[in-house]
Amino acid sequence: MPSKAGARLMQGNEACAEGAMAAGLRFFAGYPITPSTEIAEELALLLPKAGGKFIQMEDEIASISAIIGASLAGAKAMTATSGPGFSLKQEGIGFASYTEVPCVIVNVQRVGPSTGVPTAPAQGDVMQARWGTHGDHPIVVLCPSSVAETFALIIEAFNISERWRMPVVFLMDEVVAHMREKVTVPDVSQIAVAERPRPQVSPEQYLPYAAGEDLVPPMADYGTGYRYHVTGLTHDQTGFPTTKRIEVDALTRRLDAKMRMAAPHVTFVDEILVDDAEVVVFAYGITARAASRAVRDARAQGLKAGLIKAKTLWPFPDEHVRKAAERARAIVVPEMNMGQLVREVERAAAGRARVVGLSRVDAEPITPDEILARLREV
Amino acid sequence: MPSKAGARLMQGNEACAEGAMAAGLRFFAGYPITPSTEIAEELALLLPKAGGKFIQMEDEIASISAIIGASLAGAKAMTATSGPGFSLKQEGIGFASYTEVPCVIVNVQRVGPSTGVPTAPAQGDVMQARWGTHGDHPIVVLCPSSVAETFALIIEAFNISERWRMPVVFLMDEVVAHMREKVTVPDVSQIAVAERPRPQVSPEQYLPYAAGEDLVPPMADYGTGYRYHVTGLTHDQTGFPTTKRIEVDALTRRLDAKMRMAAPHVTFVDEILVDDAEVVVFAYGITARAASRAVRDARAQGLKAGLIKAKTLWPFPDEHVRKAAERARAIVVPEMNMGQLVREVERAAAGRARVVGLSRVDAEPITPDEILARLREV
Amino acid sequence: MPGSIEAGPAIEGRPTDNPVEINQKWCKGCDICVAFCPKEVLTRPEGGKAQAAHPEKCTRCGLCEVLCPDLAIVVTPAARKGASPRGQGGVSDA
Amino acid sequence: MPGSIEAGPAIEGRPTDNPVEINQKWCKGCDICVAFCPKEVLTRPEGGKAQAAHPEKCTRCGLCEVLCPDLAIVVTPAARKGASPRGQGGVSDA
Amino acid sequence: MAMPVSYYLRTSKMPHIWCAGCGHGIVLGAVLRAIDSLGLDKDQVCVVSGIGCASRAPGYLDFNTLHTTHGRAIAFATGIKMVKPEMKVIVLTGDGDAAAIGGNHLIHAARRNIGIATVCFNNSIYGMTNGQYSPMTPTGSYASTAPYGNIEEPFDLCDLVYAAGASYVARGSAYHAILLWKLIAKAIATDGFSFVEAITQCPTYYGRRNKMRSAVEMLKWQKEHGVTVAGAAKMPAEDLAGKFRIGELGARTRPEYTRRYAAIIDAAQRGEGGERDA
Amino acid sequence: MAMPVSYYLRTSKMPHIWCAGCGHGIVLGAVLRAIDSLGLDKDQVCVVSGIGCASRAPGYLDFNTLHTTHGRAIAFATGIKMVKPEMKVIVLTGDGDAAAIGGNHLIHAARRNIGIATVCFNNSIYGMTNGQYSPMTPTGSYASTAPYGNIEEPFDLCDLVYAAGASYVARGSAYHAILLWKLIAKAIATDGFSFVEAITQCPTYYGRRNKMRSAVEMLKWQKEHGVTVAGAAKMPAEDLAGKFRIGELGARTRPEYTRRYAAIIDAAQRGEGGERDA
Amino acid sequence: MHKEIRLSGTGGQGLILAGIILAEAAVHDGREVIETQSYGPEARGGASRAEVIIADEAIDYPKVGVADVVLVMSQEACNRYAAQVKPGGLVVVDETNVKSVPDVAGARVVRLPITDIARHEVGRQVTANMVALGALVGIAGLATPEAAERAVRERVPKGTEELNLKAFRLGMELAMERARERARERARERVREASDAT
Amino acid sequence: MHKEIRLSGTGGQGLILAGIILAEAAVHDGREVIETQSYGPEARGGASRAEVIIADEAIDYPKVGVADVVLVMSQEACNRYAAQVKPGGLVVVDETNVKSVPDVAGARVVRLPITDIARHEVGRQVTANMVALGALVGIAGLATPEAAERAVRERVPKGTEELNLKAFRLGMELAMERARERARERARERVREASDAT
Ligand SMILES: Cc1ncc(C[n+]2csc(CCOP(=O)(O)OP(=O)(O)O)c2C)c(N)n1
Ligand SMILES: Cc1ncc(C[n+]2csc(CCOP(=O)(O)OP(=O)(O)O)c2C)c(N)n1
Ligand code: SF4
Ligand code: SF4
Ligand code: SF4
Ligand code: SF4
Ligand code: SF4
Ligand code: SF4
Ligand SMILES: [Mg+2]
Ligand SMILES: [Mg+2]
Repeated sequence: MPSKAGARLMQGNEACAEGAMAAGLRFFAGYPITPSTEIAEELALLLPKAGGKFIQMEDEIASISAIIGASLAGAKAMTATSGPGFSLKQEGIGFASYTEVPCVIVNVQRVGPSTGVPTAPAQGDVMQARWGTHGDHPIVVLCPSSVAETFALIIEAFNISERWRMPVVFLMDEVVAHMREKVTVPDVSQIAVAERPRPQVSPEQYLPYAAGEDLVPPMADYGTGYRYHVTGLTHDQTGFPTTKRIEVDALTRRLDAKMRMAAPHVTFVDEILVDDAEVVVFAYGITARAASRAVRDARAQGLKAGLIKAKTLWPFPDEHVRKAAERARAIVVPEMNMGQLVREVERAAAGRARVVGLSRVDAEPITPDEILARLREV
Repeated sequence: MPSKAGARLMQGNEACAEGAMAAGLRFFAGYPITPSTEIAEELALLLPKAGGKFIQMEDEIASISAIIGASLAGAKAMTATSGPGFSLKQEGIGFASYTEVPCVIVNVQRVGPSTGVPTAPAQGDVMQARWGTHGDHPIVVLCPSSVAETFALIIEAFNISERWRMPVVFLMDEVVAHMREKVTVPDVSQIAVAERPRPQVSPEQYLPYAAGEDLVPPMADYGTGYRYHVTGLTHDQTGFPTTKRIEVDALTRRLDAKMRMAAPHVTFVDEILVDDAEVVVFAYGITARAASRAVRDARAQGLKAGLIKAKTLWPFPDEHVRKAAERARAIVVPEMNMGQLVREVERAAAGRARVVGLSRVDAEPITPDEILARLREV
Repeated sequence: MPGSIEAGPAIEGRPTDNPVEINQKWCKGCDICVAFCPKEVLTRPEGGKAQAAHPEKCTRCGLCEVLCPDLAIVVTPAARKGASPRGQGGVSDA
Repeated sequence: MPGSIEAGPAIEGRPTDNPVEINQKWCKGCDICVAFCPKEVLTRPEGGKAQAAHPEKCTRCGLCEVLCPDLAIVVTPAARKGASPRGQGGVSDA
Repeated sequence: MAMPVSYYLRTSKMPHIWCAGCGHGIVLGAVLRAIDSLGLDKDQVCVVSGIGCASRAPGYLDFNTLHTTHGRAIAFATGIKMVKPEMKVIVLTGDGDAAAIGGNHLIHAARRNIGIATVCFNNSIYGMTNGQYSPMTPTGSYASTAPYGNIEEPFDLCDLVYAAGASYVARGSAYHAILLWKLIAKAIATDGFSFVEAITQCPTYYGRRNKMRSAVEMLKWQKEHGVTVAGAAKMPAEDLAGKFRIGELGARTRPEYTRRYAAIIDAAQRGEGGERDA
Repeated sequence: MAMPVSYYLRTSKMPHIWCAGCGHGIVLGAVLRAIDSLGLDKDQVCVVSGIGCASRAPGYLDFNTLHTTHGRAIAFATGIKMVKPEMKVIVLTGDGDAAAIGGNHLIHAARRNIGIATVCFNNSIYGMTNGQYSPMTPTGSYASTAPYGNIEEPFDLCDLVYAAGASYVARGSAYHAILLWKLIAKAIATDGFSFVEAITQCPTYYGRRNKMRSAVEMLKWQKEHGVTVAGAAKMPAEDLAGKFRIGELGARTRPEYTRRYAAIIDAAQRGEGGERDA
Repeated sequence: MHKEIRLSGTGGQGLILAGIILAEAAVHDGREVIETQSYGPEARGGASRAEVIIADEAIDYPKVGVADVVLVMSQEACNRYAAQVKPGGLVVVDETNVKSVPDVAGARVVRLPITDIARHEVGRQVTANMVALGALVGIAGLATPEAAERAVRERVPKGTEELNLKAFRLGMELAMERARERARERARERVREASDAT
Repeated sequence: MHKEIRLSGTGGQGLILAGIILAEAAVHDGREVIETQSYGPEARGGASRAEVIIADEAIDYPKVGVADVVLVMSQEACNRYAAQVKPGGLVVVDETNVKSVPDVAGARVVRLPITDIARHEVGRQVTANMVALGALVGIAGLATPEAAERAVRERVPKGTEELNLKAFRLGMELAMERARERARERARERVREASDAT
């Protein structure tokens, strides 16, 4: 039950909730935390209207657990939180990743670590989103930079999660979450919604973790006659625990390969004026908005600047960076943290271009002027 | 009350416990988890003998919380866990980091993600150890590769933690944790033990988060007349919450600068035959043992190989890699994961040398032969 | 010490001419003291802070002090030792 | 349905000549059945699995079945319908 | 209907991993007999567990089964029950899983009175991790992390869960296996949150460290120390010390959570309530 | 001794951030008067909180103060009390902090009976995050996440904590401020885990959404709905519906945890016990 | 069109709602728009701020720096924000609450008795935000009156629509009045200049 | 010296303790040593394995691949590990539990009634690990008897020292006996060879 089509003023968090509904969300479990609460509040209102379920759990761990359970029971499921809660959800995210249960985890970033400044923006959880849980766990992380993009991208988050059976982290920041912008809600018929692959075989023939060519095993809903087992222990194709070397190896490597298979389909990057650029900005989230202005201003001043705006942060878009590094003199990476994705840009650039970070950590967004100044320096 | 001086057979986990006692540990809170439990079991026995306290908490979150409280009350404090518990402790680690409360967190790595193979070794938490909590939080991560090194390095962990007022992650792996080796316990008088800087001023003059030249603020124990405030909110020099831009900025930047200041003192790297090496192995933990044999064997076969053995994983020893990359043709990074620190090696090498990973994820340690083969290939 | 719990504290030896001191910087104007003072000692102008408009009526019962959420009120007990009537208001044991 | 809770299940219609079937693959030799069989029907050789050494003494009380931690025992009830005496052993209501 | 226990087992996974004499198997048998006596459809039963020896149970059961993270089974189960209220959702858990790390989820599920039946395999120890004390280890007992004897007092878990709001709480033991089966059947039939504490034995870790050398000895201990509710009511308090009460310890009727939620959906779909700022 | 409340305040930090009419300030006053009436040495008092409006209290208090992570105050406090058993360790917490995310630490501290006095500022709502329902929100009330009315039932927190093992539990309210102060003083004086639930008002979020327009109105509600234990004992059950009991709801003597630990240290240092495989 | 607007005052004055309505009006007008705000518990009772950018083309950077239009409804807000206005910009001051206005060289300052009007002419002080909104729309032409009225109607709490519309219209009128005054003044000035020139 | 030793059997046979004692004896002998083991709940009742490396120089890689000395105390362990022995290496087989030994070309196989001796000569089957240890020390000279006895005394549960030492010594004697037999056999062989040669 997506909301009415047409242009509307929406808050970022509202767009997240509305977009999720449009993607088919039917279960939300959460625990309030600034600056993400409006997502839960909105869904408490919207879900029952669509016959979906909302529950406020006793904490974030319970919330991530509940959405995994709900997803196994067949519902598209989501939770939303901010830094401290995201830290608490890490164990659960690992479980979802390892058992390949689709679900979406929204993290609206605020100033951290710890309690930090709950109401102020930052981009400090970018590495955590990739590496926060223990063990090898490929994961997709998406990051919108406007309200309209939030609406559209959260739908992609669900589609990826369902299509590829993996948790998707939706990384917002406080500015995008709380600002209001015009969103043109498309007609339902215009919204492409993916469903998880479900088994085409009889229960007797069903091997819950046997994957086909796309490396994604079909997934049965609990209660539909496929009585199978799901465990966070290392498991074989039947879903039961194994400690056999070959099977332990196979599971980790399949998950890794599945991510590489998915990568082209889940990588959303906008390149703006990059082709002939001497200096390139790599930016994401709210910072990409400032970067876009900075690039425009630079061009106006005769400096050939370009912008790589990453909407997919993980898997990291190595190729885009590598190609840009081959032509450009330098890549500037403005971030509202002490330098996180800049490390990845450095790695991907592999010495081909100078890579220069630009950190702002005073609880205010980076301005176009700051980026412009750095562009002129390098 | 360190144990008797002299040669003894010790298990890795036992060495961790005994070393911690030698470093002055007086409080341990934990929650059992394989393969770390022997650390707790040993300390349940040893601590009361030394007048220290052991408590088994209701979960890992309570454990990290309790050790932070204990540290604020003046005791050297530690917890120990493995992957799933380490994920749960992330929020608390961020608190300790932001409030600069010394404590040591041991994580004995096992196969992950999720429950994985609890009794089998892996090195999959290396990135998590650095990035696991939300927000910018510089952190020291140490990693031993033998039982004797465990004993010595856990003492360094405490010394760093106390000296620099920061949580230190002590990253073991199941092999090192469970194997037994000869450890020559030094005489107490030979063990250098650091204490946290304590205030030299009167309570009236005490500014709990005002740092001197070393960027480390002196720390008063609760109950000693310095009635001060500690909060996980962003705080100013007085320790009270602030949202002022300049102060928010100052705190994050001081913590970052403190880490850079500490780096030379906390970076332990052994370079073995690196000077003239054409191919270099970068390894850590149990894998470094196999690498050391592989390098010896390679040399015996006429291949000029060398080893960078990192005992400090974070801050990442960029310089060692950079220098090696300048001379060597290639750097091989064997890891019991899908390629984690190899990314850092790539970044630090910045295209100067080829960087080649070697992943093993079948719950068995990498063998010298596998490394040797890779050395011969590159 | 538990004895003192029963008795309630007695703040002695302070001047008695102004029984109800209201810290104007701390008062947020919530009207609680105004509403619950049994003697209608207190008032508050629209948008302003609480005032002891009728100090002469004050019995120093201390109710306003314990009920002020901003810890803005100090009631000076009568000079007579041990005469603090706190704990006898409607709230003491209800 | 709650009715059946009260009565205990009656497994009917199976042959009655071998009252106690012990799944040798599942039995781990814990001795519980041996120790608690009220009729000393069962034995276990040192290091081995449980055996129904004296099936003729068996009353089909079902105790060994419910107490076997390895779910290795099936007691075949007497053919008479509803005659399952389960729930009347020492453990039913103690 | 009455099927043999093996009808509910994934027999190809048997024998199970539990030690010889481990009481968990007895409790599991009681769970299966309870399910059988209720005549439930296997497809409509979902069994969820956390981590621990007890929590290995679902792997052997021919239902929809989920082996989650340590302590969180009830939270996972909550998601399942919300989405599929028509399913019977059963949580099998250990004393550590349920009462230590999972204590909060336990009391909140009880408070919400969500229709989940929880059976806690209480062996007074963390079996899976080789014998540390748990919140259910008796004071004075030894454990690998209580080398000087345990100084903590255990919960009365049934009292706690009832105080939290559960519809039904009961205690049985491995020795009192038939009673246990009946209690579990009642729990599963309850329309609301229900909880059965099953006292059971871990000869390997608890027994060995506490001078009970065999499973048989431990079952005898249960036999001697379990007192029915009725019996306990007649006993003087001092005789009850060291004993445990078995039977139904609490039962009441309160609206079940997913039913309440269904009413919200009805209202919302009728367009009632749901002001953004009500 | 009797000092003005301001003696215990960091007056330079005042006025506090709480909204006009917020009951948290009244409860805080009761805490300070309790401390005062016990004549405690400020240096030997440690006040620990979690996150929430209530949990902002320690910042204003001239003791050793610690503002931790959400829900974990009692666990942090446990570490402090273990290391410094001679200190008075007091936890100030909200209903969300203590009963939602922190519920497990609460019941385990009660079970261990560690000498920590906990005061829960129960305003039936998450104030700090702008008014979502909490585990203490009455059924049927509105909250930002309960736009159709709350379908959950709240805990009886005192019963729960007592069932978990606390030495002392009591309930007061902001309106019953003097009683509250006395209850808190008793709690702090208790040698073991003690818990006081202080019913208080959040006019900004709870009041506004639930048709209680002012703090004064909310205090009057407390006045009318609080029933003393003695009074409640005399009332028919139906009259008690919707009311809350105030006063001491449970008190008993059990050995305090750090004292028990001290005995272990004695034994260990005498060389008794402590076999690796006892 | 590209206008950056900052509405500032104290918590409780409803400026965030005013900002949202203004932004929504711009959507109705078919324009691009973005609204941001200062937020959270620290803002309780303290300073409050909403920022709106209305433009014909896509807006990249959402934060307002130096604004085209500034509304100040408290002295504190005035001290902080009045001067952050572009040359040629507009500062609307609620003279009920603001006594002194700092130097805003190059910008036009319009003083209006906003809160007074709400209090006395609308009869509810809480509607001051709508009076202010009406004034802004009237003076600076940030939205068409139709779009603005529609946005007011849709966003204010149910049952308060008419009251708020009344406030909004009073604000509009006030602005018109001032505009007329200003036109007269300008005319007078021009006459004066003309006469000076002679 | 650099010897890699693998002790294998089933859980409950005490092989890990045996491995630890052997390693500790090596420490007493002033050697470098490393002991690793298969571990954990999955091993309950199942296969069990301890590996020890004893060397004069620092040991880098701690895992045993193909061993110098292998002890097999169950048929399963024998099937799995007996053949993983170096040419010229030694396989000690508990013939009480192991009925058939696979081909271990190039290595010496010594069959001993280890569990039998524990059961009947020591009187406690659980001491089979100490019998085995004694045999290993006796046959392969992995540690000096003094160091081994000291290690046994220090590591076994209190109160069981004498029993375990008895078992250990019976194992040593068994080994000596075999050694003597072997020497005799060798002598005989040599005589035979010599006579063949003539
Ligand atoms: C987060 C986390 N912490 C700790 C563990 C380790 N762990 C596994 S099972 C267990 C305790 C099991 O005890 P219980 O629930 O009583 O089950 P039992 O094994 O006794 O049946 C622990 C602590 C884990 N797997 N995950
Ligand atoms: C881990 C974590 N989750 C959520 C939050 C957000 N949060 C802050 S305070 C709070 C609830 C506060 O409610 P309560 O304890 O009742 O205190 P009150 O504000 O009502 O006094 C929440 C959910 C947080 N800071 N950290
Ligand atoms: S109760 Fe306190 S804050 Fe409220 S009006 Fe009176 S003095 Fe002011
Ligand atoms: S002390 Fe009592 S009488 Fe006096 S002002 Fe306060 S409430 Fe009124
Ligand atoms: S109770 Fe079961 S497992 Fe134990 S001996 Fe008897 S049949 Fe075997
Ligand atoms: S059914 Fe009863 S009598 Fe027969 S073997 Fe089993 S326990 Fe013994
Ligand atoms: S360790 Fe204990 S609980 Fe676990 S299977 Fe063995 S006997 Fe059972
Ligand atoms: S939001 Fe509620 S609880 Fe928080 S300060 Fe305001 S009134 Fe108090
Ligand atoms: Mg247990
Ligand atoms: Mg609250």
